Amino acid sequence: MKKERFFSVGQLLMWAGCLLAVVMPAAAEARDIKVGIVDTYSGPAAVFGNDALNGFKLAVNEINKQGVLGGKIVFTTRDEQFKVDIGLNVAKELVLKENVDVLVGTINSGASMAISEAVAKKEKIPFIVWTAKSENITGKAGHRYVFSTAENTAMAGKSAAVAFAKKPFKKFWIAGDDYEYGHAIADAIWRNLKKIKPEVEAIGRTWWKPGEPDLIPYLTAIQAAKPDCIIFATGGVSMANVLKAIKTTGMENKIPAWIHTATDHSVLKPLGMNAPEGVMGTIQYHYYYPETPANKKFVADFQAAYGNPPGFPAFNAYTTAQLIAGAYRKAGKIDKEKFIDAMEGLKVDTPVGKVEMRACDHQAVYPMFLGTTKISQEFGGAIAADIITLQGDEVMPTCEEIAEARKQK
Amino acid sequence: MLLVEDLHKSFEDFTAVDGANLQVRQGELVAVIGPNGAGKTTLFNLITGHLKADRGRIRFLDREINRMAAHEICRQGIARSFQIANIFHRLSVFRNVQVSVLSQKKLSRSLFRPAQTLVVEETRRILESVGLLGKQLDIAGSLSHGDKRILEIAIALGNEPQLLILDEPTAGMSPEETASTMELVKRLARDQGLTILFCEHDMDVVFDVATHIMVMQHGRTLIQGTPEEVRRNATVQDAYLGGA
Amino acid sequence: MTRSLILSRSSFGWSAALLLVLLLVPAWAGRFTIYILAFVFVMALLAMSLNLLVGHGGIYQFHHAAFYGVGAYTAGLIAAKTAWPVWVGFCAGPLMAAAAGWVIGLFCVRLNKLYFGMLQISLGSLIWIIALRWYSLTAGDDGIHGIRMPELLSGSVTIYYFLLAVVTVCLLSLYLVYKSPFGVTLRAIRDNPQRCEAVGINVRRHQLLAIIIATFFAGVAGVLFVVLEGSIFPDMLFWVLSLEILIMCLLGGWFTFFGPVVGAAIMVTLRTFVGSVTEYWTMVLGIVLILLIFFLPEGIMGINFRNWSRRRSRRAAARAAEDTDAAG
Amino acid sequence: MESYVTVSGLISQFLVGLSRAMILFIVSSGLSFILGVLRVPNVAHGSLYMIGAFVAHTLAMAAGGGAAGFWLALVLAPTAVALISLAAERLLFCHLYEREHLMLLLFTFALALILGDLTKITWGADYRSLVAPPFLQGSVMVLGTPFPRYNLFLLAVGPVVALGLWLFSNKTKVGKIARAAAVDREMVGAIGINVGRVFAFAFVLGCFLAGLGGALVSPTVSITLGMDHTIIIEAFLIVTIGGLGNMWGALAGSLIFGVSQSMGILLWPQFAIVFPYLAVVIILTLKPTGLLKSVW
Repeated sequence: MKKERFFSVGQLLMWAGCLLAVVMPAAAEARDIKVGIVDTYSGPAAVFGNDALNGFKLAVNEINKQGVLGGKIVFTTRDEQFKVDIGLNVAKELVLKENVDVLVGTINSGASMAISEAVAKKEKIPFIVWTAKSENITGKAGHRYVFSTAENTAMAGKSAAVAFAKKPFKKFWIAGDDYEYGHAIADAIWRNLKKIKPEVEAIGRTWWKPGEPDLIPYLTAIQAAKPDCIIFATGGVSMANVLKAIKTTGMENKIPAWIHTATDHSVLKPLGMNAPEGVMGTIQYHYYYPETPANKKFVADFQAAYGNPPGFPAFNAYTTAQLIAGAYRKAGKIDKEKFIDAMEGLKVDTPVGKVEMRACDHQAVYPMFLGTTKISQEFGGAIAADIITLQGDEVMPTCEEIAEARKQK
Repeated sequence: MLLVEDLHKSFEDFTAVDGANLQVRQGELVAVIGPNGAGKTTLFNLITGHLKADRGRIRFLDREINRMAAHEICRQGIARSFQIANIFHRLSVFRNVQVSVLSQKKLSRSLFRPAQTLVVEETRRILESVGLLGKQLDIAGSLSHGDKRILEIAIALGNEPQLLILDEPTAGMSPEETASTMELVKRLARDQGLTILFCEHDMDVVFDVATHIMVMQHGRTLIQGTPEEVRRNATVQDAYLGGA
Repeated sequence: MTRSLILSRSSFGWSAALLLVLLLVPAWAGRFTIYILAFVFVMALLAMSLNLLVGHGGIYQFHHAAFYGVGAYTAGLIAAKTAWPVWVGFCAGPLMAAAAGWVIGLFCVRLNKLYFGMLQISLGSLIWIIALRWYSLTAGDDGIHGIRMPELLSGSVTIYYFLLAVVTVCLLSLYLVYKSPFGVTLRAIRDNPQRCEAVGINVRRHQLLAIIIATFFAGVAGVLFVVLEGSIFPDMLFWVLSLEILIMCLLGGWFTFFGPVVGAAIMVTLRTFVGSVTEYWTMVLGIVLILLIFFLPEGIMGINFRNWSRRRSRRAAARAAEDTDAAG
Repeated sequence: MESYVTVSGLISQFLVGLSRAMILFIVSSGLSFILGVLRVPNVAHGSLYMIGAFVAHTLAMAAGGGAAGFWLALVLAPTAVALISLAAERLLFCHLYEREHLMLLLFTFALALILGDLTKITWGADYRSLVAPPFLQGSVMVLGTPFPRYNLFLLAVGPVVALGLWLFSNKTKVGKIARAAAVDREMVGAIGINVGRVFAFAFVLGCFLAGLGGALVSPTVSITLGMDHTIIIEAFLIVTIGGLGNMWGALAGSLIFGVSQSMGILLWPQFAIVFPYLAVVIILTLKPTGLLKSVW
C-alpha cells in the first residue's frame, strides 16, 4: 500500500562501495616481490612502527640496487592502529587484494597472533613478525607460516636469567606492567633463573596498570624491602616512567634494577641528561655497539636518510628485509612454500654479524647485549655501558622446549 | 470519584502545594483556578503521579493512588494533558494516538505483530471525535499550536479514561480556537460521560464550562463549590476575582 | 500477515534487489570483496542493534560493544576451551549478551540520557576488565586466536553466505520489532518519555526490553565475528569501538531503519580504502563527519526524506514518514 | 597481595592520589564548565589536553629547556590551546548549538579525530619528556616517605585553579552570565546579552583548562600520541559522578577517582583498574544524577 522511501542515495553509496571493492586492480607484477607491512603508525606505539619502517626502507634500497631474482622488492604499508580487528582487515586486504608475497609486521602481539592464525596459516602466506615480543608467536602458537625476527619474552627472560646467574644477587623483587607482556617476561626470567640458580628468592611482586604515570610510591615500598635487585617487567611508555621514578626516588646506583630494552635510545633519548645511571637493560641492538664497520655503516646510512640513529625495531626490520631477499635468492623463484623452506636455517649478514633463522621454531637467533646505563656527555644523555654479549643459542629456548610447548597446545 | 485531602509538596526552597483539598464527583466538570504559582500544575502532577506528595492523601475510585507510579495511575483511569504541548513530535498524528490506545489495550510490548494493523478503528474513532482525522498522516511536530493541544487531548482519550485532567487546555490559543476547544471539552463530557478536571486562566471560559470550581492560592484550597458559590464568596472576590 | 503488509512494496523491492546482488557477489567478486562485505555485515548488524536503542529508543547506550564482546567471548571460549559443539556457543553467545544487557540495563534504566550513558560505560568497562584480566580464561590482552569452526563453516564463501543469512534474518526480525507496537511505543518514548508515562506506559520496562533485544543482536554480531575471524580479544569490548558504532548510526541516519547499515558500510569502506592510501584516514573521517553534520544533519539516509518532502506533497511526505517515523 | 602495606606507604600513596586528582580536576573542570554552559559533551577535550602537553614541550625546548622555559610553557601552552579552540568555535562550533546532544557529540568526536592526526603530523610519533625546574625535582620527606616535589607543587596548583574558577564564576560579570546561561539560556538571551559571545568565552575557558592540565602533567609522564584517549574517558566519568556542569562536583569526582585509583593499587594491585569504574557504579546507583547538583 505505501511508500517508496528509504533507499536511493544510501543504497547507491553502498553499491558504489561494493563496486569500488571489485574494480580495484588485483593483478600483481610477477617480477617484483611484494611485501605487505601491517604495523602501528598512530598512537603511542607509532614511534616503533616508524622506526621499523625506516629500517626496512633502508635495507630494501640497498637490496634493490642489485635486485632479487631479476626484480625488486616493493612494499606497501597499512596502519593497524594497534587494534586487532583493523590488523585483520588490512592483513586480509594485503593478501587477498594486493596479493602480497610476504606479510610482515606488527608491534601488537594480539594482532600478530590473530594474523598468524587467520591469515598466514589459513591463506598459507609467510608472515614475519618483527616487533611484537610475545613468545607464543613462535612458541606454542607457532606453525609453518609464521616467523619472528623480534627478540621475544622468552629470550629476554632467559638472557636476564643468564646474566643474573653470574651476579651475586639472591633476593629479587619483581615489578611490572599488569598485562601480557609484563607477566610473560617476568615468568620467563623466573623460570630460567630458578633452573640455573635454585637458591634465588623472589621476596615480593608488584604489578601496576600499564602506562601508570606515577610509579614513585611503588618504588618507595620496594626500596624499603631492600632486595638485591629489582626486575622491572615493563615496556612502552611505562619504561620511561620507571626510569623517571628511579631517578626521583634516588634509587639509582643503590639497588640494581633491570628492564628489558631500557637501554633502547627511544627510551633514553627523551630523558636526556636526566636519565638514571646504573640501570641494567638487555637488548639485541645498539647503534653504538658493537663498533664494527658493518654497524657503523648501517648507522651512518640510517642517520643520513632519516636524521636520527636506528633503534631496535629498525634493526629487526633491516634484518627482516635481508632475510626476505636472502630466502628468495636461495629459493630461486617466487614461491611461498619454497620461500619458507629457504628461510629455515638461513643465515644473513646484519650490522651485528650473522643472524640465523632457526629452522625448528622460525625464530631469528640474535645475540643479546646486557648493558648498564651511564651518562655520556658525548651522546648528550645516557647510553648502555659495560656491555656483555650473550650468544643467541645461550638465551633461546631449546628446540625441544618449543616442541614440548607446541604439543601441549 | 477523586478525593484529594490535605496535600503538601515542597521543593528545595519553596512550598508549591500546602494543604490542597479537592473533590471530583462522577460526571462533573471541575475547574481549578488561581493566580500563577498557586500550585495548580503541581497539584495535577501530584494527582497523576509525575510528582510524589510529601504529605496528604489522594484517592481515586476508593483506591489510594498516592504511592503509585505515573503509568500505574493512568491504568486506574486517569488520563491527562500537559500545559505545554506534550506530544510525540516525530511521530504522525495517527501514531500519537495509537501509542496510547496500544498502551490501554496492553499491546505496547507486543513484538511480532505489525502495528499498522492494530487498533486502527479505535484510533480513527478518537481522531474523528476530536476532528483530527483529516490530518492523521501529518507529522505531529508540524501541526499548528491549536491542533497540537487538541492532539494532546486525543492522546489522553486513547486511554479510555474515566477522569480526564487538562492542564490549561487553551493556553496560547486564539479566541476562536479557545471557543472550539472548550466546545470539544463540553461535548466529550456530554457524549462520553467523561469526568473532567481542568485548570484555566480565562474566567469567562471557566464560568461557562465548569460545573464546579476550586480556587487555589499559595498552594492552598480557598474554596470549592459551584460557580455561583465561588462567585459569591468574599475571599475569592478579594483575592482573585477582584481585579478581573 | 502477508509480507507486503509488513514491508512496503517498494522497500521490499529494494531490499530484495540488494539481497539478490549480495547473493550473487561471490560469483564474480574477488575474495577480499567477499571478506570485507562479510565484515560489513557484522558491523551493520552491530550498528543496527545499537540504533534500536539510540535512534529509536532515545537511550544513550554508550558502551554497546561490551555486549558484542560478551557474545563473541562466550562463543569463542566455548569453541576453544570445551568439547561442546560450536553451535552451543552460537546459541549461548547472544543469550549471554542479552543476560548481561539485562543486568546492566537494570542498573541503568533508572538514569537519564548522559547519566545513563556514563553508568553504562562504567559497567561495560567492568566486563572489559574481566576479559582483560582473567588470564587463565581469556588469555588477557593477547586474546585467543585461531578458533576452529566446524567443517561446514570453513570456506570463505560459505562463511559469507552464513553471515548473510544470519544477518538477513536478524535485520528482518529487527524490522518486525521496528514495525511492531513495541517499536512504535519505543519511538514514542524517545520523543517524550514523560507523556508515555501519562498514557500508562511503563517507560523503564520498555527501555529494558529494548536493551535486552538490542544486546541479544549485539551478541549475534559477536558470534558472527568469531565465525568470520576466529579471534576474540579485549579490544572488542573497549569503549572506542562503542563510539565507532555510535558514529556509524549517526553517519547513516539514526532516525531511519537502514541508516546504520549504510553508516557501517561507509565506515568500513572508508577505513579500508582511504586507509590503504593514507595513514591519516581518521582525519579524512573527521572531515567527512563535519561536512555531514553541516549539510546532512539527519545522516545519509535522512537526506532522502528531505528531498522527498520537497518533491512530493506534504501528505506524501507524511505517508513516507508514517512508514519510518523519520521526520525531522 | 604481596605488596608491603605500611602506614607511610598508605600516606604517600594517598598523597599521590591527591596530586593525580589535581590534574584530573583541572581537565575535568574545563569539561564540566563546557557541559554546564554549552550543554556540549566535548570529546575533543582530551585532544586539547594532549596538544597542551606537546605545545608545552615545544615551548620549553624553544626557550632553552630550563626553569624559565617551563614557566613560559605553563602559561603559553594553555593559551595556544585556547586560541585553537577559539578558532574551532568561531568557524564551526557556533553554528551548531541548537542541535541535539548526540550531534554535538559527533561534532566534537570529528574534531578529536582531526586534532589527533594534526598532532601526529606536527609533532611526529616520538616520545617526549619535559623536565621540571630544578627546585621542583627530587623528593622531600613526608611522614617518613619520600614524596616528589613536583607532586607537592600540583597539590598547590589544584586549589589555586579551583579558587580562580570560583572567583571567576561568582565575582565577575561574565562568570555570572555564564552561570545564568547554564541554567536558563533563553532568559539570558532575552535580557539582551550576546549569548553567542558568552558561549564562545565559556568554550575557550574550558579548553584553556584542558591545555593547562596537559602542560602541568607533562613533567610527570611521557608525552605521547594517545594521551587523549585515557584522559577523556576519565574526565567524562568524573563530571558525571560529580554532577554535570558542577565545578565542585568535578573536584569531588576527581578526588574520588584519583584516590580510589591510588589506594586500589595498594590494596588490590591486580584489579586496581576496576576501582574508579566501581566508584562510578556505586555513586550513580545511589545518586542517579551525581554527587552534587547538576545544572542539567
